[in-house]
Amino acid sequence: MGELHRHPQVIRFAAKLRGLTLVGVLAASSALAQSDPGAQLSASTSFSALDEIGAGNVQRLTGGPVFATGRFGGQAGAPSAAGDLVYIETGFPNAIFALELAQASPSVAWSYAPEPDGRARGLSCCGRTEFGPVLSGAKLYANTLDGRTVALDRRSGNKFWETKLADLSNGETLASPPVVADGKVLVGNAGDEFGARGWIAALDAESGRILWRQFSTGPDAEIGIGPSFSPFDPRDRGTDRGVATWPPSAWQHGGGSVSGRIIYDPELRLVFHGTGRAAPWDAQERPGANRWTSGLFARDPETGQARWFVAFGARDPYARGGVAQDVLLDAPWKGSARKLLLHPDGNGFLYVVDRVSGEMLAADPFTHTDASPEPAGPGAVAGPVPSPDENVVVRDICPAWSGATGAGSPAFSPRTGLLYLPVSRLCMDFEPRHASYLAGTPFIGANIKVKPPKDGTSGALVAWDVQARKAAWSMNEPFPLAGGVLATAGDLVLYGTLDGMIKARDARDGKLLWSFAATDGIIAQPATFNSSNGHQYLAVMTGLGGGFGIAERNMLDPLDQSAGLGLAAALSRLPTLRERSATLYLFRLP
Amino acid sequence: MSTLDISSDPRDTGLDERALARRLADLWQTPRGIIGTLSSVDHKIIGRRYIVTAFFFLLLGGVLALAIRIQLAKPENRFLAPDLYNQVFTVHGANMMFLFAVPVMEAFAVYLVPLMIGTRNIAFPRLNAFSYWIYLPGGITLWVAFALDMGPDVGWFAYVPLSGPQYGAGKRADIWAQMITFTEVSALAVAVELVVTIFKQRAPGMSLDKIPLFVWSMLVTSFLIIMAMPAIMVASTTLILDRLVGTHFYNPAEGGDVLLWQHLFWFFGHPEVYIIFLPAVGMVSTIVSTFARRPIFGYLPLVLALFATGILAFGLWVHHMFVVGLPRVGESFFTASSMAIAVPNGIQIFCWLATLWDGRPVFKTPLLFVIAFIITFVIGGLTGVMVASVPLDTQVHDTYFVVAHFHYVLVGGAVFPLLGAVYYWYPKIIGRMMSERLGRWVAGLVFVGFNLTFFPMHILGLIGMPRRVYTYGPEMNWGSINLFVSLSAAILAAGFLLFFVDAIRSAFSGEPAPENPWNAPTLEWATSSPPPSYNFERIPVVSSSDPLWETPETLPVATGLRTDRRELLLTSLSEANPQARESSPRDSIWPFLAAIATTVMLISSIFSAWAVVWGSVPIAVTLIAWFWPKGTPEDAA
Amino acid sequence: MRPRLKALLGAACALPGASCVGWQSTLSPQGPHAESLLRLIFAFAIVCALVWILVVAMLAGALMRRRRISREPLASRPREERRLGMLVGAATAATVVVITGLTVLSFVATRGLEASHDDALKLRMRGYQWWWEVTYLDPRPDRIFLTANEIHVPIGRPVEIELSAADVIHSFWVPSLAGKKDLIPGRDNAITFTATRPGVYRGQCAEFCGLQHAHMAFLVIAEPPEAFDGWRRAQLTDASAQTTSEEERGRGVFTQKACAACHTVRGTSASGSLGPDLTHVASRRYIAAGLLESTRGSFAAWIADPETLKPGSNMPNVPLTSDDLRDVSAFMASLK
Amino acid sequence: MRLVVVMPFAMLALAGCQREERSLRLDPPVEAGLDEVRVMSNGIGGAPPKVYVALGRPYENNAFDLDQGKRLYDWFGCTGCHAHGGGNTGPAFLDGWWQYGADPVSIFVSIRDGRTAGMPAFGRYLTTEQIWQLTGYVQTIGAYSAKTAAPSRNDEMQSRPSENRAPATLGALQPPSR
Amino acid sequence: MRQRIALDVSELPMHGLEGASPTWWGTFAFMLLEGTGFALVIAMYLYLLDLAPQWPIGAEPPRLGPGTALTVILIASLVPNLFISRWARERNMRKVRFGIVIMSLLGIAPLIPRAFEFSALNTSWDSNAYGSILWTMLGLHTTHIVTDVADTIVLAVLMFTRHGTNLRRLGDVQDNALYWNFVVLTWLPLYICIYWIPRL
Repeated sequence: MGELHRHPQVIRFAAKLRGLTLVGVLAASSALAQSDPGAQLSASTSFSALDEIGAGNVQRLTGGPVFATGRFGGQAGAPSAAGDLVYIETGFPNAIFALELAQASPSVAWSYAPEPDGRARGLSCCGRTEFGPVLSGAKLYANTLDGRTVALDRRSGNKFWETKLADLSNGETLASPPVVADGKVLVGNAGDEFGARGWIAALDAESGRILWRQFSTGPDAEIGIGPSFSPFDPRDRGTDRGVATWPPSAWQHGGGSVSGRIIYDPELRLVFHGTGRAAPWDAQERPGANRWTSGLFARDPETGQARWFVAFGARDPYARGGVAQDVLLDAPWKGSARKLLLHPDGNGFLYVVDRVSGEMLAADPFTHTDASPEPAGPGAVAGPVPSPDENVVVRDICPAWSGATGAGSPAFSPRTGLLYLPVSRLCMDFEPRHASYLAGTPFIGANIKVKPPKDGTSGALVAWDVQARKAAWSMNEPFPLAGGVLATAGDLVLYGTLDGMIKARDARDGKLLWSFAATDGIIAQPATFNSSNGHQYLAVMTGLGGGFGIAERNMLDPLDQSAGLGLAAALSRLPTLRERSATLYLFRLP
Repeated sequence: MSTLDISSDPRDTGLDERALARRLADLWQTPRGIIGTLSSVDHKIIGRRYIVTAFFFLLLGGVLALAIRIQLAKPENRFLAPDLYNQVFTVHGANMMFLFAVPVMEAFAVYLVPLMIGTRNIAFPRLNAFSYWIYLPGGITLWVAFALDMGPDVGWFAYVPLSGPQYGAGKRADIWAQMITFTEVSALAVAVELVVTIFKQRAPGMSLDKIPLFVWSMLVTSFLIIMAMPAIMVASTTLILDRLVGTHFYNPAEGGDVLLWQHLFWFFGHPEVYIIFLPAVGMVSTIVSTFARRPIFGYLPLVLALFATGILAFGLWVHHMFVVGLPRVGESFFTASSMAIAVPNGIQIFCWLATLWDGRPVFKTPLLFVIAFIITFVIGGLTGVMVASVPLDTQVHDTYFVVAHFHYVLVGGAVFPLLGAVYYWYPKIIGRMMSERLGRWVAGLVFVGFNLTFFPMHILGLIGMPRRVYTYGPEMNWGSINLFVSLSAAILAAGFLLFFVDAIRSAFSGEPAPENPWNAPTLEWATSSPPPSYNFERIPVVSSSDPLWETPETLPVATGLRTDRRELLLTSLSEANPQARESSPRDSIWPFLAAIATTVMLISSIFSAWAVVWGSVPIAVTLIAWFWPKGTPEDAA
Repeated sequence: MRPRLKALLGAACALPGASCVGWQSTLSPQGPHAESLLRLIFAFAIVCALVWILVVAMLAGALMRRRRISREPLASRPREERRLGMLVGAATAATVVVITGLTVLSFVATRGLEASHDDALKLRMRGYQWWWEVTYLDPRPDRIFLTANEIHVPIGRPVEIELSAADVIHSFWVPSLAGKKDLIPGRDNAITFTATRPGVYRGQCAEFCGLQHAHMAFLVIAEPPEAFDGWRRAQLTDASAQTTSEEERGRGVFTQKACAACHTVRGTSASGSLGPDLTHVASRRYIAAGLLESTRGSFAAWIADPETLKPGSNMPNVPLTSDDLRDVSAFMASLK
Repeated sequence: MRLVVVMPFAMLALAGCQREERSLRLDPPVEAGLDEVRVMSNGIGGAPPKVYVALGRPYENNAFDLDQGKRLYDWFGCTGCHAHGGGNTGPAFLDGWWQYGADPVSIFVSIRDGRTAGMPAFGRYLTTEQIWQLTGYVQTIGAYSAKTAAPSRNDEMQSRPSENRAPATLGALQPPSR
Repeated sequence: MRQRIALDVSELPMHGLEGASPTWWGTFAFMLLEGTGFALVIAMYLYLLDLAPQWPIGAEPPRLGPGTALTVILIASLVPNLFISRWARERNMRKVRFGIVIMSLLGIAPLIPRAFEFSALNTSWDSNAYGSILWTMLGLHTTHIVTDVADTIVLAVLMFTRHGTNLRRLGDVQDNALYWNFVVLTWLPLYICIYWIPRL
């Protein structure tokens, strides 16, 4: 049982919360919480059906910080609410809080501190740093950076079970939330930058026993490729391509971590998950197609056997194929209704895939990019992608390694048919270097300087018309959008920025309707839920961290332009922090 | 203009020779004492210092050569550790090229050219003093650094990136680059002086077709220096900037290029070896003409050959880079130009042979060295033609074949004529004869020792021994030839030692030398040995290219120069018609102090880039004081 | 080679005890490139020797001539002058002809070497400070493998080697097979040659590259195509299993100590790529870039104290107990 | 007057010897002695080995050892976490605010035994001499005044002024707002 | 050897101007020397330009302002430079004194825009090879201007002292004017390389 903490934080806003109770219905609020299995399909679309706060009255929102977690560090996880409790999990050291917002001042019903292993902090590099919590039935599931998945009782915080999954000595960590699918908890690892071999594992929701674990590189047996595997691209139908497309024994430290979003489609009974970039980032050290990294798997949740695989971006010469947040969508495509999967990739292309057969339907750039979509849309045979020479700087590569879009989840609004993408427009100078693999130490193999694009701003919110395959509108932002986007039935698009602004835009034309200045950068996705008094609440977690916030969090020195893999210098204009700990902000209509 | 009114007639017309000599001696004499010697501007004193210092560096360099031969005498030898060996062969190379070869040739020119063209001092004599005082600290810096385990260890041409910021740890490559700056500044200064002296201060009547061949060769060499040295100055400066200030000229990652260094260095590198060779050509022409007892055959072809060599020298630097992977067509052009330069050399050899054929050779020591030169240099020239072919060069480049080649053309081609020139001009410079008997032994030992040492190196190169290896395995079968080479090196060393003994002994106990011991035709033999501080009582007038053979007893002279200030005659460029009685600056301590200021600036700029800024203040001060007129009679116009 | 050339070769090597027919010698060619270069060298050498003899003869003649009358230096004798002028002119013309001939000969030889081949065996040699990393390239990535300081080539088939330098300039030179080509940082060079006779040919770095430039050798082992394919298949496999307990303990020491941080032995957890790939080190004839023959004793000596055998080498003195040393050298010797 | 000429060379003499010496081999007993670091209980500071002091603090002022330290910094992937001194997941060295202090013993122990805050232990992968070379080099990264023996830039992408061009941090120095 | 008088040169002038003065020839020799140096630096610039995938490397082309201002000043300074040379030949001491002061000022004037030029280059000398060669070219020419201006100033001071009224000083003024033409001449190709070639 994690020890109970009483937190003396004084909550200025508490006075306003009189008689607040939470109504259980969490109609698909945060992208991460899949409390209501029925809304599974629309969970990945980050669309909330609540429409009390709408384009008309959003200007009158009031609220502010209600709870400071006291944990310094990046806060990428959004709050999730169920029953009358709101659950928060901070970044490292991954403390979990359950808050009762019912009384006058919100109090901590219970909290749980998993005492993580210090080594993990050194292994938390530059990808996603979200850990949960995820509510399912009576249980709450959460991951910790040092590689454990823990299940707690939603009401009391008592621990049901805890399973150690990632091996820190190999550089493996967990950096994405678990996903509950049909009685199983699916967990993917992180650690591309340390040469850790990517895997996805399934635990039994009741006992935490490991049911199966499938890897991203290696022989077919370890990847779950068997008779039922029928990729759409004929070239992927060979045997042991996870070994044949690598130099001898290079696949053993080949990366391909599963730190993007894992989605379960109950209708097709398929689990979809992306695989991260290949290691090392110097493509000359890993000649070949480096299967199954930088792609998308569809697997059977029972056995983990792969059903199909599609590759995004061949050989990934500039290491942009990292984390991705896919969106499932059932929509008409060229006349016939198809089950789609939208994959906004780090190389700046939005791939549309038929999630039944794994056929690549479209690949269109949603921002300025110099990458080739490879495979360039359906049927095009891709030539060998030239990998840059070692020890020579290649300049002005757009988008940078941090990706055109990355850890932040996009949102799709069925009312407007637009996909709202949080975009980062940074460019980089990239010098591939020889990298020698040493377990538990970085295995990157590149010198990188990141810089804003020559013309204009470093970030944007792009509203992408899925059917017309072009951007409806695009609003520029001074800094990259690191956090997720939330769309609501009230025709609002809500997101937080690195310089601490919470913004709401009109879903139709993108006009800025309301903004609120928080005291710390935001890399989490906003969440919305109905409270017991029937009012809709907007919840946002602040706490700069993750890839873009590393400069602030680790006090990096921008004089070294390669600090923070180049991001310290690129974002040196970020305002310095005033608030030191991750804080929950709540807003409601007066 | 106001002329200084002096009671007695200042001109030298009416004076008899002894009175004139006494008056000129007081005027031109270098004052006694430390300050006097430090501020001397007499080209003969500075020339002598240069020669002695250069030969001292030759001695030091020779000791290093012996150390190399001892280390390579047998396989897996432990006489020199690898780090020390790298320093030894780098300092041997850099010392021989920068501190001995170029300075000694210029030293002979500084001493002899004013005498051979019949003038009283070199142009810009204070710049001449400055050039020596900059050359000396350059040498001291290199050898003191070597003594402090800081000697450069990157080869005499210091290829980047080994000499670059990442792989050239410590200050060793900086010492190399700064030593280059010292020696190049002094070489450029002397080159400018020689050009102006030869253009403007020739004796009346010495038109272009009457200039002695040694003076022609020094003129072409000076132009080579003026056009080639800036390349090494740019190269060494950009290398120091890369190492100390973080520029990226030679960083392939940030747009620089490693071959840029090789192009810059060899654009200077090849003219450099002709800067060393052409003066030797001048010496050989002089010695052959004197000891064949007839004017040189083919004066015009020889002069044109000098110019052809000078021009072609700038067109073939890429033959040092045939194996770096340049496009084939570029390399073919440079094969053709490298082959073409053999033609002027051929013309020179044939003209000398024709002179000897038609003359009546007198077998004195200088001629013995010339004979040794012809036999040895032709081998070097021919191996040069061999390495000029691209495919052939891919087999022999950077092997001991090339080591043999450049020793044949440098030692054979320049040091043999230099030794002959020492024996030839020693009586004029020191006033005493060197011994003929020892001279023959030196010539014999050096010739035999040299060929026994360096000819087997051709074989070593062909059987696969690369350059600059501090040791080799017993399984390579190079042991026996290397032992043979090391033993023969002892003979060569003995020869040089005997030469030094003869030179030093003759300075004290050699028989006094008459004005013209060899009955040579050129003007420097028309004055006493050693010449007085003012060279000639009266400036000679010339009417033939061999004046002393034209009028053996009497010397036509010009009168009218003043005796109350240092005066010499300026003549026109082509016909040498008298134009003005220009004054020659007096002694001054400022060149020495300016050299000290420059030395302090250059050495401390290795340790901090700001030294260049604050270091230039004392230099400016000393230069201003140097040029500020002192109101002496010489300043009147 | 024509008998006359062989005789000349013998003569040229008549120096005491010198054996020219070494394994790293321009004078004992084992491939078409080296043979054509040797022919070129001999052609040039003969022509140059003749020219030299002529010049020395003229010199001797000029010095030994009996003079009839002695006369004043400046007495002009126009007839002799003109005759001498003609002689010098002829000699210069002859020089021009010889030079042009040699230049043409050189161009012809260059073109001969130029022919490129498409069915060439493709390798990449990367020069490090003081050893050679060899990568056998292949369109299929899993047939690409790394070895060090030793190249096996099938006889009769051209070999094209991509040359790239990792730190300073080195130079790839196997005199018995072809001329040298530099490895330049920031530039991609390539060299092509063919071995016609099976044998072991030694090459050495020919561009000064620092402290251990002298010990940066490599071997080219030319063998029949079948032997070559067998060797290549063997190199692709992971490290062979350890048979004795000593080798097993040695494997443990290797993976636990600092060795694994720099060296890769495929099949074990050691996967550092800072030093040479040791997966099949015992199959190589020499270790430490041509310094020691690869016997178990050499392994022990080299591991115990590399800085004494090759001072300045980047291989550190890893402190080992004597048992560890014995076990590791056993393990090394087992990596056939 | 001669004195003026001799003075710079004498000064050169004293500094030159120790700074430029290439000590390529360390006797095993000395190497073992160099491992006996007596560190304080909190892992910060402590007494350097007696041999280190006896040898005249060799790894702080020798150009060859500092250069080897820079090579090892690049070879063993320190740039992955510390970049070129600006930091990434690991702390920055450039700003001079070091959690465990900048004296050699702390750095040596950090490298050899690792730190709980996330620094892996390299004691297994590096020999003692290599760790001392790395220690000497890391000290020069943020130095305020450049050592004469400090290494120069690498032939790679330019990311910050090299160690011989200190002070590396030009901006005003604010303490971290932790 | 016995001497025979064959020529009397006592009527010759004690100092010749232009072609007849060694310093004039010395100036030419130094101009050849430094000209070769500048030519090599420009050759380096073109070599690096030819090698780079895009030029300028990682930077915007330099701002034209300060550089063009400096070029205008330098070219303008050629006119008084011509006059002072003629006045010196005509031995008109008063005009030469006036001219040398003007030339000193016109020597210092370009240093002002030059100070701004370094920041207008939009790159640092240690950012990449492009920045290095640009700063080196500008640095070399700045040294060239500074050394010649110092020379002119010293000469200007000299002209007002007792040593001023001397034919030799007029020769020096002419040599200095000759050298100033060379300083301006070497700037033109540098100006084109630094400011216009990146814009091609």
